[in-house]
Amino acid sequence: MFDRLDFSFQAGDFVCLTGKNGSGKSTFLRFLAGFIHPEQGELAYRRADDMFSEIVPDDFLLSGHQNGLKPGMTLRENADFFVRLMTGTPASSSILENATEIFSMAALLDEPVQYFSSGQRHRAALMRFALVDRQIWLMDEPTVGLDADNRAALASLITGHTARGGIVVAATHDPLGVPGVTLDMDAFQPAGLALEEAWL
Amino acid sequence: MFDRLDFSFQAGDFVCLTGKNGSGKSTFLRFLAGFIHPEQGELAYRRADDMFSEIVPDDFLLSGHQNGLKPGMTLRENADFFVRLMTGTPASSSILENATEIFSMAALLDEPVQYFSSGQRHRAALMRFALVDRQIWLMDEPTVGLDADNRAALASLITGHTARGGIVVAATHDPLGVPGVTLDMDAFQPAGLALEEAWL
Amino acid sequence: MHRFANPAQFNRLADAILPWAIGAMVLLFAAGLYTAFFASPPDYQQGESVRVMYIHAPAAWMAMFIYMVMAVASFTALVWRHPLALLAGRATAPLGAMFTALALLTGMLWGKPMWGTYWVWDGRLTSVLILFFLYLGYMALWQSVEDEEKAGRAASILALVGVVNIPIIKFSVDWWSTLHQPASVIRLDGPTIDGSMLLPLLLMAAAYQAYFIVVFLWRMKLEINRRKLAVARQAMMHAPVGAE
Amino acid sequence: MSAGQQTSMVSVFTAIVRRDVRLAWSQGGGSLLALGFFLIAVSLFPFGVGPAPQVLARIAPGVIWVVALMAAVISIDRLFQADFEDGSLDDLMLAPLGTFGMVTAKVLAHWLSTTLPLAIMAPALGVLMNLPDGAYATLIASLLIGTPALSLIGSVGAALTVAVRRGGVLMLLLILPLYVPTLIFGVGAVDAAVSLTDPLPHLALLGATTLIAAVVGLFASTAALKLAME
Amino acid sequence: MSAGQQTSMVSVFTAIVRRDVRLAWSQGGGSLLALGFFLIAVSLFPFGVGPAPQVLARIAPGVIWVVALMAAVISIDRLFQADFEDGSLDDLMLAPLGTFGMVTAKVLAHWLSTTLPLAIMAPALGVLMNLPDGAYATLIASLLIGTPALSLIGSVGAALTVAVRRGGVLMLLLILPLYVPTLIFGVGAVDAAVSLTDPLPHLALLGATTLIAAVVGLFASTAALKLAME
Ligand code: HEM
Ligand SMILES: Nc1ncnc2c1ncn2[C@@H]1O[C@H](COP(=O)(O)OP(=O)(O)OP(=O)(O)O)[C@@H](O)[C@H]1O
Ligand SMILES: Nc1ncnc2c1ncn2[C@@H]1O[C@H](COP(=O)(O)OP(=O)(O)OP(=O)(O)O)[C@@H](O)[C@H]1O
Ligand SMILES: [Mg+2]
Ligand SMILES: [Mg+2]
Repeated sequence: MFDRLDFSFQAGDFVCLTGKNGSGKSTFLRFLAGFIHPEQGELAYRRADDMFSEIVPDDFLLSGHQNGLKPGMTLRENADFFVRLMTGTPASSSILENATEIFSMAALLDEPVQYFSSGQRHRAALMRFALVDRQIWLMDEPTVGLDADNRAALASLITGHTARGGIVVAATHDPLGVPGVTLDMDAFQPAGLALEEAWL
Repeated sequence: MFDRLDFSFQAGDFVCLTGKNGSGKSTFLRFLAGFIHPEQGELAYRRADDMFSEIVPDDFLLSGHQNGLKPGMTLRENADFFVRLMTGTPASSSILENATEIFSMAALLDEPVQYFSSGQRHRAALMRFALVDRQIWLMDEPTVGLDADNRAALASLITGHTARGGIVVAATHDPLGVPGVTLDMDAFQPAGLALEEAWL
Repeated sequence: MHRFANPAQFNRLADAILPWAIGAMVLLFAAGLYTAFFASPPDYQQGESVRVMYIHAPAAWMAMFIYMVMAVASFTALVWRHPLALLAGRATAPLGAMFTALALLTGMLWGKPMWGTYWVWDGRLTSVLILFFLYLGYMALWQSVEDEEKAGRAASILALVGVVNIPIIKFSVDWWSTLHQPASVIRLDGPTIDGSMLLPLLLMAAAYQAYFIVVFLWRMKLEINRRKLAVARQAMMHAPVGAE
Repeated sequence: MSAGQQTSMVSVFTAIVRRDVRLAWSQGGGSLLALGFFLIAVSLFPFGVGPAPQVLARIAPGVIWVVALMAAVISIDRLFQADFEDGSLDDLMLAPLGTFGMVTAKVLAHWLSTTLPLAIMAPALGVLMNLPDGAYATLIASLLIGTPALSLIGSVGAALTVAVRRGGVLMLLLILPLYVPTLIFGVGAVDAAVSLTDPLPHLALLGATTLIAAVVGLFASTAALKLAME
Repeated sequence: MSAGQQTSMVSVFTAIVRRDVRLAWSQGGGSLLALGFFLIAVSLFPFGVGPAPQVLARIAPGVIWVVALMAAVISIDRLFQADFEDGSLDDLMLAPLGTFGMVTAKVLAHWLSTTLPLAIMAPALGVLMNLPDGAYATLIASLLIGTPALSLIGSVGAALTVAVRRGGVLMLLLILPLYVPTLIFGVGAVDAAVSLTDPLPHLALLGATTLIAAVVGLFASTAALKLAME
């Protein structure tokens, strides 16, 4: 899909993917998460113990265009299942409390998600980053539909994570107000060309 | 749903709905479009001939959280159907050309919509405002997923419409860069209370 | 093996084979149809209607054979991600469906004089019907997934799961004692059929094979061109503004 | 002015019908699959019931009608839902044609694209199920007269469940009981033909059912749809 | 460390099973509707075929099995699709359990929540269809042994069509042919019980089919699912 894409991230990086519509930001995030396999080239990952290894899904959290919430369940039930799914243990109440506070969701905790407005849903989806401890966060357009207060909350969540040595890769059209590297997807060879060579 | 909501728009207005997540912007737009009926109060509409009348759906165009495009059809087919649906005549090529130019969609015109990225889809949905001539435009978060160039295109589209005497009501968290009235939904009574009064 | 991964190579190979295959097909059909309808004796039991067999039995063999070709292509596509293998599966499926339909139709037409009914729910007949459905499902899956590559791989998985059906067709007559007669040509202890009937049967089988090869190569070339076109279109769509 | 208005409504109507027929037959559309379901589900019965030709012949009209009904219901479940999910239902309802006309156009398109082909395909399944020779004409006639009712009644269920996730199966529950009269008269006609009596009274009743379904179905669907969009 | 890892995998597995069972039985979930479909569709047959008791008894095992199979297929069509549409399938696949374990958990949940209740409800429908007294035990046994195969084979279809709009009906087309062996052996067992012969050989073959379905089904579903997510 991409040609001549050669880069590396390291602990503490905040990478902001920018680029025109259709430049491949979403595709790139799904590629990082291991859903899409590269046609050529490889993705390597160096652990703390200095060994290169393949990507291990345990180290990622991804929030995409969909929010991954079950409309019929309350926010609390959704969050609890998410934690169980990712760690095998139930969500401790302190973690849950902390996560709800960030995007001020406390009042909505026991409401079924189907009654949320679009922004509330999106905030509920972003709570995952505070619920589970993973090193690499992949965020696709995290600011969509957020009001000003919540954008600020998002920015400080990201800053906190990178300060602790986490990596955040976010595709966005809105400046997040977090200092970091910007990767402009427009600069890379567009999709389809790698394939073309083999076929034409 | 809302209490103490009393306002009027008139030709040439650009109304920007702002407010926290869940303050009722989307609901209000659907209410204006006639999908939701008020529990009390009424919505009146004064035509050029100075007669009050009920809302006629012919005067609205709405773009919501979904984009209303058929993924299997090309953009041209989608646009053509939209024009036929709204006017009963096929889309003239000059109108189609003009509409594609605004959001620079010309290269995508004969591609099936399913291959579009999220921003491209959203732009395709916004094309409707240039395809059909209606006075009142209702836009729910029109900037979502648009890159900088296309936000500017959107702003000039809106400015042009209000200059011709159209009305634009847009719910958004991003400033659009278009001068107009701002209606802050947070200032109104929150949801649920109108109902409550009747029951207590 | 990766020599054929290159579509251009494959096209050249196909162009080399095609004239020979077409010639063989014409000759074999001429000889097969002549011996089947004029130069072979009527059966002492079935009379003239035995001639349906020369159309029917080889068609039934082809139906199973092509499914195996499709399964092998699918396996190759899934395991080695061989791009042409996907197209090969796609090219064979309609042919397989066609031969299956031919076997079903001729069988039904034959069934009326032989068994007194067009259709019975005999093990052999029903498993061929299932084979037909599998072909349809394979093609429907190719049609309905948006991304070509994905569609092909999904259809390949289905094709492999469906392989379970092939032994059922082959051995159903032995497992269930039913109306349909057991194999008399393709069996371990050699054919048990009279030579005068065996010859047209084998000629027709060879003619079907030649037909399969010809149409298969044509369809492959078609698929390759279609694919090229799609890739070119995609490339154009994604070309950066002002790059050319 | 009024005449011009009129013409344009007709072309909006045909635009909707043509779009829906096209979508139904295009990649991933429902018609081909409904036909496939019809074919496969009927051919499962001999596996279940056993191959005895006289038993098959006895149950053939019933099985063909019941499965046709299921194929119709399965394909109609997304009559409005697909448009609801991608947001185009909003547009359809804001169009100058109005909700009632739009619903009529969509039901007509469903009948043309899906239930009518079921009727046309039925004879082939009659052969599979050993239907007696004399009954084919009546089978087709009964399906031609009865299938519009399947689309019409189905549209009520589709409209009622449009805002519900997994509407499809909920709709089955709402709709299948309403299909019973159509089923009884339809099978009655074919059975009459099988037993060499006059199928006409059954066909007349079937036609009446379809007419009632047309009136009640279109209004009920329109009302249900408006409700769902609130 | 390794033991701790182990426990946590088991609890992830049970978390998925419990969630899916809960969703299946909650508002808008599929289980209740599959049961409703089973009930209504079977009760349509007396209308279609006519009420003659001996005809009904003759076709009862077949009809019950065929409709159970359709109910299973209709309810399994959204096994992965619902999660795919709302994005939670991404999370499920990024979970430490891995795709194979996740698929196994979801198939198990489907069997527990939907196809197992079908087996339990079948005797009631046997009464509606005049099933002879001696056949009830075998009916239940055959459904208990055969229904896991329905969930397993169905999951392949669900995974293959996950990224397809209107997957439901396409899935029917892919899956119904693969259900045939299960159907034949299942009905064979009940028929044997009705005709007072030994149903055990049929049940043994049915069990073998289920085992093959377990192996082939889980691997094929996993592969198909990974593909769909690309
Ligand atoms: C729709 C109905 C029918 C179907 C689906 C069908 C299917 C098949 C199949 C799959 C074979 C290949 C067998 C093998 O290689 O093991 C076959 C061969 C054959 N069939 Fe049929 N058949 C049908 C009807 C009939 C009828 C009515 C007759 C005549 C009574 C018949 C006579 C034969 C004969 C003679 C062969 C060649 C057997 C051999 O030499 O291997 N079939 N058929
Ligand atoms: N279908 C529904 N049923 C009940 N309540 C709903 C429904 N949809 C929305 N609400 C509630 O109505 C309120 C207003 O929702 P609305 O979607 O209009 O908000 P919004 O201003 O558009 O928010 P956002 O900025 O997040 O898009 C919210 O509190 C929400 O919980
Ligand atoms: N399923 C698909 N099949 C084929 N092409 C696709 C598919 N999905 C996306 N594309 C193409 O890949 C390109 C990259 O899409 P992607 O969604 O990654 O863009 P993006 O940078 O996220 O854009 P946006 O800002 O609009 O979200 C687009 O040009 C799009 O047309
Ligand atoms: Mg994107
Ligand atoms: Mg909103």
